[in-house]
Amino acid sequence: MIDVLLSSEPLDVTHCINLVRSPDCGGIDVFIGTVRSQTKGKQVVRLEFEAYERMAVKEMRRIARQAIEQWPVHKIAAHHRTGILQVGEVPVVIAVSAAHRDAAFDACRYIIDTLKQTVPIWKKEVFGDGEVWVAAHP
Amino acid sequence: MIDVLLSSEPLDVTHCINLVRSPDCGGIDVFIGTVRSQTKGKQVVRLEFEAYERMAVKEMRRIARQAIEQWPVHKIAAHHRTGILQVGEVPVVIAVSAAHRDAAFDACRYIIDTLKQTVPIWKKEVFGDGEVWVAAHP
Amino acid sequence: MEITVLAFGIARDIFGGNSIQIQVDGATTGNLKAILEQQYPRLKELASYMIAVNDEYAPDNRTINISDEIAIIPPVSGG
Amino acid sequence: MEITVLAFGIARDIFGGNSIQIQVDGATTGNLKAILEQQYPRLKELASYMIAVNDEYAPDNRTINISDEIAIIPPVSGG
Repeated sequence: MIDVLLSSEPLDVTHCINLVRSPDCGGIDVFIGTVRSQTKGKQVVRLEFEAYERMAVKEMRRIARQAIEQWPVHKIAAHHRTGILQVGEVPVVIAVSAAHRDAAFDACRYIIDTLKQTVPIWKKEVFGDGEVWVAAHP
Repeated sequence: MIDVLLSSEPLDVTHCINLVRSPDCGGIDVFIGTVRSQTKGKQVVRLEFEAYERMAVKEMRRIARQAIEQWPVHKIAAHHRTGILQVGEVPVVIAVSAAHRDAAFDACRYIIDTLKQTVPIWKKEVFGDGEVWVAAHP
Repeated sequence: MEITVLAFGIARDIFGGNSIQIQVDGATTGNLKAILEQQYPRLKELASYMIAVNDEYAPDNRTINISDEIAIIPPVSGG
Repeated sequence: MEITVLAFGIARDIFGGNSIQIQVDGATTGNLKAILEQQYPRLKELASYMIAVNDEYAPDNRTINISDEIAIIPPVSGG
């Protein structure tokens, strides 16, 4: 089971966990991204996320399918925010359930690592004195 | 910050996550153990957890301190159940927050792996036709 | 033929809008990149960028058809 | 001197209770193990077991004092 969501509304971590719970599973690994108050020593006012929505959802599904092929995991929820996020808010939740915990850890980490490399979502960091598209320039 | 709990009441996953949230953190990794309906093909009726309580709490704290020494993580919550658990219930929750996700993943996995090796908690699997203390015999 | 190129993130800032119309003929994605870089030299300052065709990353030798949905994908930074 | 040994998990089943009283004199944890195994031979069937002294795992050469809290720790299986 794969559940992918791209949403402009706050993500519901408990809902993500419940989506992957199963009597066949001994463990769930959950990664929750949170907006940090600072980056490289500069105070962050807010983040703005924008996505190429249809492609982003497709790419998130592809990554989740790859994880299911590579590890014996049961269910995956991958939810990502768009729009404006304040410090402490949650841009991403990845929840993975498996019979055994190693597979859940490996798959969850693979999904967030790969999502950050390939899913067409862009993050703008807004500071008091300017803003920057993260990773845009060398 | 380390928050350790051994409890005969149901664990609260959301509470564990909220305990480790921080504006200094970019990510939280959470491991949630869940009771599987079967083990080695046998149907599980319930699990019974018992602990050497004072030593278990001490050992859980020791493991969390080791994790904080080894990885740049901010806050750790390690909660474990005692008593009778039905299929689907949660014996353990480990939540770890960090500025960067790699540390959160590594520390969370270290804590659950080490907890399973050293914390004096014992699990009895109860089947329809008998029961067994897990790992007791070779 | 005239195609639409969708733009996101910093590419939207560079194009000055979330899409541009551009004239290409029998072009590959590689040709398109060259044309875009000529018209929008700031693209060359990016760490990297890709072209997506119909919601998938495309190699440089992909031929562009009139019915394709084309997007420019600057370095992603989700999560 | 007579000490109390706390028992958990399968050790409780083997001892028939959650503690036993046992007579040891100037003993180490290693001596205690030998005495316990003589009186409760099923301990030798376990995958392993440890002795904890005052809430900490103790090596076999740890001397046992009358004020120590002693526990037998069969293979753990939490999580």
